Amino acid sequence: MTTKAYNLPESLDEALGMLAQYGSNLLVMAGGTLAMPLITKGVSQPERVMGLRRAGLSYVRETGGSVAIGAATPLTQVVNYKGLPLLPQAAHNIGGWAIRNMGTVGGNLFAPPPAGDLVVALLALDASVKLANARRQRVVPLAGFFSGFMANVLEPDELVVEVQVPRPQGDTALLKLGRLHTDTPTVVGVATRIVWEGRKVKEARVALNGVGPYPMRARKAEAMLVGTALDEAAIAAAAAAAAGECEPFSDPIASEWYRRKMTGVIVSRALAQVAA
Amino acid sequence: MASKIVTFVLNGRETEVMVKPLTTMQVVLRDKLGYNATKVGCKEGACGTCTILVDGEPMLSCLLPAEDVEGRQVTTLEGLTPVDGLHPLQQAFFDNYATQCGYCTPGMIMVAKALLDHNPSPTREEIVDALSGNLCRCTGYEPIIRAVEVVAEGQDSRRPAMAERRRDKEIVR
Amino acid sequence: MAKMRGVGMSSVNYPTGMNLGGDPTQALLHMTTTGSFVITLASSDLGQGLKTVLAQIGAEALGVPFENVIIDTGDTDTGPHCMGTFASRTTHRAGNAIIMAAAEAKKTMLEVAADELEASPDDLETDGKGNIRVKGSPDRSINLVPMALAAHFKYGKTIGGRGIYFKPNTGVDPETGKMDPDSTEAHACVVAEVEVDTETGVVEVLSIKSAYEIGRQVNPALVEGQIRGGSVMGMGHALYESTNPYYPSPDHAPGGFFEYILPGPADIPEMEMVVLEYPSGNGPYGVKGFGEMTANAPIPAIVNAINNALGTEIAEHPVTPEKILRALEAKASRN
Amino acid sequence: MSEQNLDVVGQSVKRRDGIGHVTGKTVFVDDLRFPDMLYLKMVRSPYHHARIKGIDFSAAEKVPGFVRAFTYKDVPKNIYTILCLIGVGPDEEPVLAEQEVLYKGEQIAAIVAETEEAAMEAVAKTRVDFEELPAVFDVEEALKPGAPILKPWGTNYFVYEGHDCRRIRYGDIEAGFAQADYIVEGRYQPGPVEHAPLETTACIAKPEADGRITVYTNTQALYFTMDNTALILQVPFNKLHFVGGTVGGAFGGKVDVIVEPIATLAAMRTGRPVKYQFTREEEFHVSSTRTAWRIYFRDGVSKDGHIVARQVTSYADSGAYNRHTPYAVTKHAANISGPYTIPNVHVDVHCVYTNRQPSSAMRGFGVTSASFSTELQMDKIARTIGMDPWEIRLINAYRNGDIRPYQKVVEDATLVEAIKGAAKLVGHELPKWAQAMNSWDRGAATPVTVEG
Repeated sequence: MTTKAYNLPESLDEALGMLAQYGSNLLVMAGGTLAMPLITKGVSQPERVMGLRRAGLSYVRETGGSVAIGAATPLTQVVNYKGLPLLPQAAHNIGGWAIRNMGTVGGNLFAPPPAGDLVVALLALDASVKLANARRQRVVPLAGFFSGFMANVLEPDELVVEVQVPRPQGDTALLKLGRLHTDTPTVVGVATRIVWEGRKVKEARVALNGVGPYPMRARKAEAMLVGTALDEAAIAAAAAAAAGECEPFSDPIASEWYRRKMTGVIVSRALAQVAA
Repeated sequence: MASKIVTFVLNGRETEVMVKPLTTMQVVLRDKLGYNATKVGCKEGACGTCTILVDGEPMLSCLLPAEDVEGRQVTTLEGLTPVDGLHPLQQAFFDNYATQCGYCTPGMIMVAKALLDHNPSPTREEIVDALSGNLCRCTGYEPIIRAVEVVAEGQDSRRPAMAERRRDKEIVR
Repeated sequence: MAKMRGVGMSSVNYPTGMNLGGDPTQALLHMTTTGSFVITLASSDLGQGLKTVLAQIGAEALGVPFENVIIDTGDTDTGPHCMGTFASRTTHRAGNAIIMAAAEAKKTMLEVAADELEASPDDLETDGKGNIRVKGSPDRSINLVPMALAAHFKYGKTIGGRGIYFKPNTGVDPETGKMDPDSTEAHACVVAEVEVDTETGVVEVLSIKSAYEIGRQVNPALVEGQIRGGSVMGMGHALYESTNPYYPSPDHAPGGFFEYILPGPADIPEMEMVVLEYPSGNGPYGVKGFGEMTANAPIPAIVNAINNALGTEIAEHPVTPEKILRALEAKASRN
Repeated sequence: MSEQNLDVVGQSVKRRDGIGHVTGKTVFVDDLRFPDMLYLKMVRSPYHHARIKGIDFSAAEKVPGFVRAFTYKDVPKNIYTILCLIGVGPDEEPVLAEQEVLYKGEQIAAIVAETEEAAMEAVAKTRVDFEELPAVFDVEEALKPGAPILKPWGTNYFVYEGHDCRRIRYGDIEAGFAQADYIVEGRYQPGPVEHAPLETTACIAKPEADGRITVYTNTQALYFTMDNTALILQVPFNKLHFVGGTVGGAFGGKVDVIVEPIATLAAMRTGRPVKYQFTREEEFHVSSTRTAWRIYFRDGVSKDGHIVARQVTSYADSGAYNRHTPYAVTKHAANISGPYTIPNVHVDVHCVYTNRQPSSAMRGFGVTSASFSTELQMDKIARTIGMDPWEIRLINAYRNGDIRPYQKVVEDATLVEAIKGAAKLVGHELPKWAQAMNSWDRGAATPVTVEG
């Protein structure tokens, strides 16, 4: 079955109207980097597709306390936006240049693991996601957005409109272990942010990618870090906790065994980078 | 099914095509318009050989629905080639043996063109980074990187091509 | 975290041509009245530069400018039989066939020129610039085009030639394995230096330095291209590539470039190379086939370098980071 | 050969096809389009090993644009083996599977349709009834009693003139081991690899007015592919006309004869041009790979570093069918001693069938695995006896006039020179005796000038 219609709404309202009309019968596509190969191969055969390139969702807006990034903002724009830590590097970790010109911030929320190189950084920055349908908007924490492998809290008539990132406090680090230097799938990605109170850790974020059904926070590791001086022992304990709580898988890139082991190593290195 | 007319500027010329929904630019360029320089390597955005420029930005034509380029400037390798002779990048690829089978070449040159338009004097690292989404199975990349370096401003274009740079060529009969 | 460095080497041979022979290739050559020499073949250029090097061999054999030689290949209605482009055979096989065809064409060419210049064919030579001249009397010469026109319109002669390279098919003695599996042998010695992160198992190939002995370089730039490309392919095999990453298990077979890991431009090591030429007895101008072997020698050199760095006994490829960690664990449990 | 003055040979002239490549004007098979062209897609096995109980095209036939389906019954000589042209047999691979599939992705039925999309949809709607059978993936498991038997002749190995393997027998292996001071054993396992040229395997078969078929193809071997196609289709060789010669990378991946016979058959039966091109996924999952091997070494080595005996048992993982692997086995057997002179050699190389996609030719064919294992083994020997890896290779390096284990006198050997060249390149200082070595004179005290 070939796709009967491809619509490119010119505004968010128009997009939400279409979504209201067609609901789950409408495939939403931003950059096309995930959906187009599946459509070309016939794996996905959507009757209707809505593209977001013209819906006015490509922006980076600085507000008082946070930065709002439109869902259809190309990753290249994130690479070039220096107002937030972690994100330029995280966006650059995705694909090659052309892919980053096409792939979007919102799209990365729907990328199957071990993709999700941007999301892991957003998690460490406590980002939220603005969802909207034709009637209302809601904002959910990114950490609560995912509900399982390729599953999330989005309702059939809802659209991811933007990602909101609060101006972050603390020190951050992002490390990606891939098999190559660039344009490489992730073995494990770690983003971390440490907020200090004096010399002690007041708040810790340890986010993992590539070692679970979706990018996730290592909450046990985070909890263990609070109150420590982020010394070697604390880092080792948190790294071990993260390795324990991740839910890795095997794929052509790496085995579950290796991913779990590397979760400990890379978390440890990321935290050591912050400590230094 | 609702075919649409899409209008865009292809290599400087106003172009109009009738497409079915989600027809990729790869199909439009090759099968509808006969612009064969844009190659097909994977149809999933993983090899880079189908790279074209849309408003000067590299994009993968296998992932790009034609409807998305409505009103925009599209450049393919055909658009780079002057009537008489070669674009400096083409010349540099030719002179530096940066092609073997030639199948990745169009994508490599298009990315290099965009890079030099954005940044006329890139470092080697910036060149490598720009080319990172493009695979080549024949050359081992060095001649391609070298070809871009030759054209980049601020590089010593008199540095000889790779064959003459051989460190130590010893001929014993 | 420890980063360990190691150096490894390999020294290899590679046989030219199909095992056991029986893989002939023909060439047809004719000169047109435009001054072109058309060499007609049915060989495939895979990107290695066959169309270029065979034109060079043809030009050399005829003693005419490279530009005057046209390679017309890839059509079974016009091109005579070629076994195919594989087994590092085609420059050797087709090159020899072209030399044979060129000799026949050149003989007629010199006869016609001799008549035109009122000289003996034995006293003539080609100058490589498009003329045939009397040895020692450079002013007595004739350009190729008037010579070709004279051959056609005045003497009714065709300038052409046929060539074949044929190594008869010989069998294998099933009891002892006695056989003749090569036409000549090319050689290489490759030295790789690596750095291994012992915590992640990630290997960085710092350099690949190669010495190749390939008989004769027809085109040094294309030779260098093979060595560079083959080295990166070999590195890919050594560290990343497998259609069954958990071999012999068929699970998790990669289905595309997103999953099958190929080195990119950011992953290439520093490279240096030296090319030696000891002409072979039976190759065209001493050529040996070497296209394939450039991907062979780097693989063991890299794996030997890894074992050298770590004191491990890794004996398979690809050497994934996981295999390195498991080898380090095995080593630790031995000690 | 005396030194020649060469004018053109030895010059780095620019590539003949270079301008075409940099302008994108080089014409590859995928760049050809013909009016009325049909697209061929393949119904494939989802199982590694299964019995086919039935095929139902009824839903596929209803797909708009469906033109025709082909099964093995349509192929005149369905069972073939590509190396029959050089006398390798027996025929054992079906063009389209008959009662059984031996690997995941095996071709079962071809569908041609007006568009690629319609062909894909019709393939998806073809129902095949399978009974899954036990599969074997390990070369040594495949040779054990009780393994599922994949071949009609009742074994999982290729038969070499009555033997279960290709053999090399040279010298006296037991006497050799008796002289040894050390025994060095090794197990090596080079893995399966995809060729991964940027251009996938493709052809277009086009019927001509005179009744012949022109096949545009990116094969590495035009006549070889054409002759196999004619034999499979049982048509005179001269009914076919193959055009190619310009290939977007191959590396051995384009010498199997897979797309041409079935596309040509479809063109003959429909009277229209038919294009069959592998997707990238088919290149990875279905097309043949570099052969995986398991290789066992047992070397006897003297204190002074001479390898006095070598016993090797190798297993080539041919996958489900022969393709070129039986021939690679012979090449492997010849080269498993490496470029070294070893007086006593005993080699058994087995060509083993498993339920994996077939393996076949790839750059280095049979020798890559030999070089890999030999060179790792050389380092292992060096470690075992405490010798420098450069020296162990030079001590054993073959020289001109030596005898190979396959009983051929060595000519054109230059291993010593290559090693010395590399040593000089990397600044590794070789001992005096090594510096004095050459490939021509075993007694040389000083390097000699080579008069070729």
